[in-house]
Amino acid sequence: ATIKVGVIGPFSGPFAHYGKLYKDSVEAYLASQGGKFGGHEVQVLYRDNGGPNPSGTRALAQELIVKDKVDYLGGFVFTPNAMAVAPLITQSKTPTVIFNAATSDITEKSPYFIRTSYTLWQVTVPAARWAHKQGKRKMVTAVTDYAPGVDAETAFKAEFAKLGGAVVESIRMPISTTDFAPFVQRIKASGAQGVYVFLPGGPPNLGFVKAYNENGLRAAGIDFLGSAETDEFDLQKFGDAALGLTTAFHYSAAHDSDANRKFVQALRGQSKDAIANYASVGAWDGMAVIHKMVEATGGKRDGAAAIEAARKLSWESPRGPVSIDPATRHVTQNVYLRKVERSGGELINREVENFGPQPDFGFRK
Amino acid sequence: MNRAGIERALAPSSPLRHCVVIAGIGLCGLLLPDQWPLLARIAVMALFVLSLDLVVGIAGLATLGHVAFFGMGAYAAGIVALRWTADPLLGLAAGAAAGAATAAVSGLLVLRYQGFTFLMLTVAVAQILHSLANKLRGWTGGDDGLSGFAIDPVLGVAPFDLEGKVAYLYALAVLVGSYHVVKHIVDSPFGLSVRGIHQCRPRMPALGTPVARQLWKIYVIAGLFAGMAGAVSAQISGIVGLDSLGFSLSAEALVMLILGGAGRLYGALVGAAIFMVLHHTASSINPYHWLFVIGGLLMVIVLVPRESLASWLRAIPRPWANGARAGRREAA
Amino acid sequence: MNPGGAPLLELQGVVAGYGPVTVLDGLALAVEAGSLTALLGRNGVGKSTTLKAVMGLAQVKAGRILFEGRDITHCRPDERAGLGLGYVPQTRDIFASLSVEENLVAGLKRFPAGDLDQAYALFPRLRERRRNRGNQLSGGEQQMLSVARALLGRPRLLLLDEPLEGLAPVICQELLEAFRRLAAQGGPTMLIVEQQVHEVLAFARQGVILERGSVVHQGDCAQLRTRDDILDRYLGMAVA
Amino acid sequence: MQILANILIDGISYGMVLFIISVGLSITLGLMRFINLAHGAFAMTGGYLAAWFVRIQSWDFAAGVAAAVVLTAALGAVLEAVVLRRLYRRSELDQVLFTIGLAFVFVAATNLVFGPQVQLIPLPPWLAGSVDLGMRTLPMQRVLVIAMGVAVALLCGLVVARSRFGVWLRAAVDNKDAAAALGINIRLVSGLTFAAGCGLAALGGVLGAELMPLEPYYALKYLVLVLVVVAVGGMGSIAGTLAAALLLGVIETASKYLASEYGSLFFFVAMILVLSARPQGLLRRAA
Amino acid sequence: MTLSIRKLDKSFGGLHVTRSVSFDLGRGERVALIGPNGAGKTTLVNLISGTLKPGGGEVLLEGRRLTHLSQARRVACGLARTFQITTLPAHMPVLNQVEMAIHARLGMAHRWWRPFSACREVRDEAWSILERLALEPAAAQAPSGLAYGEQRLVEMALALALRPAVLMLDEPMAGVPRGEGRTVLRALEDLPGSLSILMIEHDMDLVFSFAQRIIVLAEGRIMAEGTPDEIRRHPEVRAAYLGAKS
Ligand SMILES: Nc1ncnc2c1ncn2[C@@H]1O[C@H](COP(=O)(O)OP(=O)(O)OP(=O)(O)O)[C@@H](O)[C@H]1O
Ligand SMILES: Nc1ncnc2c1ncn2[C@@H]1O[C@H](COP(=O)(O)OP(=O)(O)OP(=O)(O)O)[C@@H](O)[C@H]1O
Ligand SMILES: [Mg+2]
Ligand SMILES: [Mg+2]
Repeated sequence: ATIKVGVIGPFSGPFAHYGKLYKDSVEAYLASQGGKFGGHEVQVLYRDNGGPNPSGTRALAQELIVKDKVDYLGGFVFTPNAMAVAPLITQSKTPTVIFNAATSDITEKSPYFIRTSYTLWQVTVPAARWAHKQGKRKMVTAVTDYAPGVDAETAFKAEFAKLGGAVVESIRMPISTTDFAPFVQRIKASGAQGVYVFLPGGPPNLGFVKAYNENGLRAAGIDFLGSAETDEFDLQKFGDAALGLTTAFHYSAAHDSDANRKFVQALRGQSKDAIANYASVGAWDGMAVIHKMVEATGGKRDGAAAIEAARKLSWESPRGPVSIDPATRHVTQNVYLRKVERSGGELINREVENFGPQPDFGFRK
Repeated sequence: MNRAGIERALAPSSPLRHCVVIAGIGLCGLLLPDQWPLLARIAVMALFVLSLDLVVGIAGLATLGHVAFFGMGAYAAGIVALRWTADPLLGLAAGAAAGAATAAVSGLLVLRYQGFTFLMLTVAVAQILHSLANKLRGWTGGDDGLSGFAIDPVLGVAPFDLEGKVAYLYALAVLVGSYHVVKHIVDSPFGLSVRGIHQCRPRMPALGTPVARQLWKIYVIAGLFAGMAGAVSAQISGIVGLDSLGFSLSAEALVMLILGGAGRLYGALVGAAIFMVLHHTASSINPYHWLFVIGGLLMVIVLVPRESLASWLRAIPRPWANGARAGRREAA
Repeated sequence: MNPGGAPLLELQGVVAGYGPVTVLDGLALAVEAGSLTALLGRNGVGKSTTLKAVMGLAQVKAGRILFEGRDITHCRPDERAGLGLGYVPQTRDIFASLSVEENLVAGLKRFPAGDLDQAYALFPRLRERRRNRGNQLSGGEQQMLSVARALLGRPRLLLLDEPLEGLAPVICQELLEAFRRLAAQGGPTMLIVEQQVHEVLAFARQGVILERGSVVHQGDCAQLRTRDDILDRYLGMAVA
Repeated sequence: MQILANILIDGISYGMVLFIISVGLSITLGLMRFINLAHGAFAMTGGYLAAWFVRIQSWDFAAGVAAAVVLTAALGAVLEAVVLRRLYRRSELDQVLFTIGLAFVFVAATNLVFGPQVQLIPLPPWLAGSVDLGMRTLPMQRVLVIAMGVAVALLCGLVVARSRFGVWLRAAVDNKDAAAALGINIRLVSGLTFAAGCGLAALGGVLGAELMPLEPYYALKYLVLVLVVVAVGGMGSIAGTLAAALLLGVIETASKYLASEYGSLFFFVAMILVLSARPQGLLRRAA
Repeated sequence: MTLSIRKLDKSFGGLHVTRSVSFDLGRGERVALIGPNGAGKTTLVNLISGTLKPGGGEVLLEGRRLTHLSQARRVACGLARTFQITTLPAHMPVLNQVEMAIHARLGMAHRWWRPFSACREVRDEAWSILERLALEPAAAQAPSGLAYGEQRLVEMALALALRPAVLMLDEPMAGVPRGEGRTVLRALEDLPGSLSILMIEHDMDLVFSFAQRIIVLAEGRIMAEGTPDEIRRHPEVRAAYLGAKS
């Protein structure tokens, strides 16, 4: 039988690049498997929810489940969209793989959720530990004022305090901020040794880093520590301004492994401007999980069995060895400390330290 | 033309007839079992755009902040379901009350102004509520959305099902009921005076019409129905996101309204249906090009004379468009 | 007057109106250079529409409009103004957000700003109100401003739509006096629509009566004043 | 004290950025009464053109910016002559609908041609650095924006309030028929003004790109922001727009320094307060 | 005494337009208000009707202070007016406009369930008003398609529909040709004798044939007040307003 997979993401609107990242990656994975999972034809249906839009997402998922009779769902960039489908997939027993949405407790909302991305707790706790190890005792957090930012701030403060450091100021920057100069001035005035930053992708990253440099924070020795701020998607736009920025994150396109090279190559084969970053690797591994679930159920529609199989998975991802935590159904993975460097004219996130496998520290039950 | 003829030409059409037509078309939707979720969303948007028509088309106040009432209604229904009762009708009432209350309070401020100033003030009100909803995470869930509430069966007998049939019928029933009330209001002496204010605001006080009070009333009524739309949306999707207070929902609703024709009520339903179906189709074919489609459509709508584009819509007359034309012919 | 030559303004079988509405139905009319012509008729017969058609503000569906022998049927209003047409609309059409002085400047076309003094000389009241915005003028002041503004463009043909409406009797007399002076000094030819039939018949030389969009009577004013039958039939009044 | 100075410095320089991206709209919306929601699209066009000239074609920065402004103005003039002119007499809602549709098409086309990534306009060395103010530094680019903002405000203010062209323009906006009957060439006046509005939009797109980076959604993203500036400033008043931009810039900056967790709450509260006290905007007398 | 004006005062910026104007209007009295352009006649009507807020002074109707009331409330008290420059709902059929005014008078404007067309009495009254002004053929038309003169008649119809105790007419005949002017005049004459009318008009024939009393306003002050004959002979008025001819 043909296996149907519904992928929901923003394919239009300001976040449409996520849709493209998903699609390139999903298609690349399918192509790498010859279009078949365990001998079954795979058909992927893409649906556009245009951005954070839970009620629309729910209707799309409902349609995919009821009308198109999909066996698996995947995608989801934003937390509320994923939350919106939780009751549906529980009712219809549809295994659903989250490629990105990063709030810890989503997987609690339905036993049919699996997540192949990361959570803010997962990457922030190692970052806080590293900062402490570097001798930092006074840090500032500067996060964009929305749920993931608040997660990042809470995680950093909790871990850093536990280690005996002090977060002297916690700045929340409105999501609509374009002028970062005031925040950067506040960081400078706080007298901290470094700043832990969380920003959503795109223009704010550029704006913040520009302000960070222009207002002399780098010169003053206030170190920058972040997570996805130097994301490959617009890394090249930073120019020299990004050199030396440090981030703790689970994936770098420069990860040195055969699996990663294969992944990057598969993407290139799919589309010449395809980009390997956290979203595309999330989608790639998400498809890998669906692949495994199809094999485990022999292509039959059995959500419970599929999830049962997925709980025990571990495999070699482009980001390194990963496994699914049976309790949280969230991926356990290595987190790396990366530094932006120039290599062959391009900027890359060079992994300089491997913190080893990290669970989702944010999952409370 | 004699008096009776003129009166006939000017007589408003019957609310009941409109409602039967709408309900009839709506029930035909039951034949499309796969599309119920979409149809339910169309019904919700149609209700929202209908309430927008009261403000924009009838009272002549261009607003881009109507979403404030929708969002407040949605959050009210969600919070009520999460904390107090899962009964859908009580939630609906709470949503209506929240929408009306928001309109009542904000109307006191914004209705004192006109035109562009009014427009921007409505934007400000919606943006402020958006900021507050984001800030009050404990109540609203912030940008993770307010979720985790379940809704009891409608009237205790019809549980919301996976296929979305009950959700659709529920939304349709609320839409048709609201349309009936709205149509009555628009064709009443009250509605007439609001339209008078629309067309010639400075003149109305001299006719003994308390402009501020009438506008406030219509604003509150619009808020009530927008709140109901929000509540239904929250109940059938089981989640309320910050997007239900977002600027783009206001803008989209305005586009739908003008697409269908402002000031005629049924235009709101037509506009919402066209827009949503188009969006749905376009995004399952090639979502990347949705903006080309909608952008091009908007421009065409404006450039092509609306008479030829929508003459078939005139089958259902606007209360006096026909009369005026008939009278003209008579005079010529 | 130039007897053998073409009239200054000529309308030939003009059909005009607004959108689907047709108001003028085959109107034919000639205005000689230097003449003072009065256009009379009941409410809604199309007097204003005639002037608007000449100025290019109503839609001409058939027929031709000639100015100094030149076909201007398809010219834009501003081109017509450039050719020497001036227009005082019935609704006055003062620019509400402009000051009195700016309203006058708008009428200047290419002429120097010094010309404004001529307007102030004609209507001293306007000088007192020069800083007022258009919507802060009394009805009569607006009328004065509208006339003054049109005169500043030094038109060869001035179209006046009820210029006396809302003016105090003294001002009416002064204005008509001013028009007479202008005419005597070889000023613009005037085509004037007016409800104050007595005054205008005394003032103009030629009278044209409209009924349902076409001319029903044309003749010398002095003569017309005595034709109670015509005045009564077409204007619903008898001259006492 | 330090923080107060910081608020003023950052606030004024942010306000000037707001002004420079709003002044074009202040002309088309405020003066011409044409609800041009495609303003952002023209600004974006200017920005992309400048990026293309300077980055891809390696032109000199000033030349590239000038060319971008002129080309955008020309594009505006063409669009005005071909379609937009027909919309002046139409209802506000029609104008809203058409120009938002136009903006959508611009967004989609930009996305298609240039992709979703941010476009950068490389700065010349003389603009890349910072000026030392003693207590702190200010990026050179902001200094340029402030200078250009003052220059544009003066120039526009003079043309609109003092010149005969300004009278023609305002007359044409007040009453088209009457203006045409007075011999004012409406097409020319409105065409030139619209083109000027687009040119200024382009200038804003280029100079403001530091804070509002160029990406396809630029055309829609900052719309509310510039509308607020124009509304608070008052329709048709260039000086009002400048005052509003500075006021809102300072308020927004102050809230970032003192209470950033409230997001743009204070920005909109300030707008409500100003508009309830002065419904016609900051610098406009009530009619 | 129906309407009493006590020391009304109004300035626009530095311009003192109404200077301590006082007069009374008796029950059923027909008074004309004349004066040079810009004398402040329209402003005075605006002050009385509540369109403008006075700088000082009082307006009393049947002894009741109206000064603090809104314009709409004053209309409800029986004070109606027309406008010098026509302002009408542009796209509403004339019949509906008249009905709307009647609804407002009867306090029906808040009824929100029964259709506006359902009330037969209102309809009939609207028809009779239109008939009186010879506007029946235009009943289904909206003002945007009417000639200016016809629009003036609609203004009048709306004022009559309010059945006021005091009616203020700001140049009701401007733009109405003599022929139709008679229709208006006749309609005015048909009004109940208890109705007081204050009319601004520049057409002296009309003023002299209509008014029982004339008030002359100049530069914001009452310059003269008296019967038509007195005014006709008043030397100052002749110089400032009537001119040589009359
Ligand atoms: N803008 C318009 N649209 C449609 N019809 C119009 C318009 N303006 C005038 N009309 C119609 O054209 C006819 C003639 O109008 P016009 O203004 O020319 O009359 P008029 O002779 O000037 O009357 P008056 O003495 O009242 O000014 C009227 O019956 C009116 O209904
Ligand atoms: N809003 C305003 N602001 C400033 N001045 C004003 C305003 N309204 C009217 N005026 C001035 O007040 C004076 C009186 O105006 P008003 O309209 O009362 O005159 P009027 O007696 O009705 O004249 P007319 O017979 O010409 O209509 C005029 O000189 C006018 O310029
Ligand atoms: Mg006329
Ligand atoms: Mg007056």
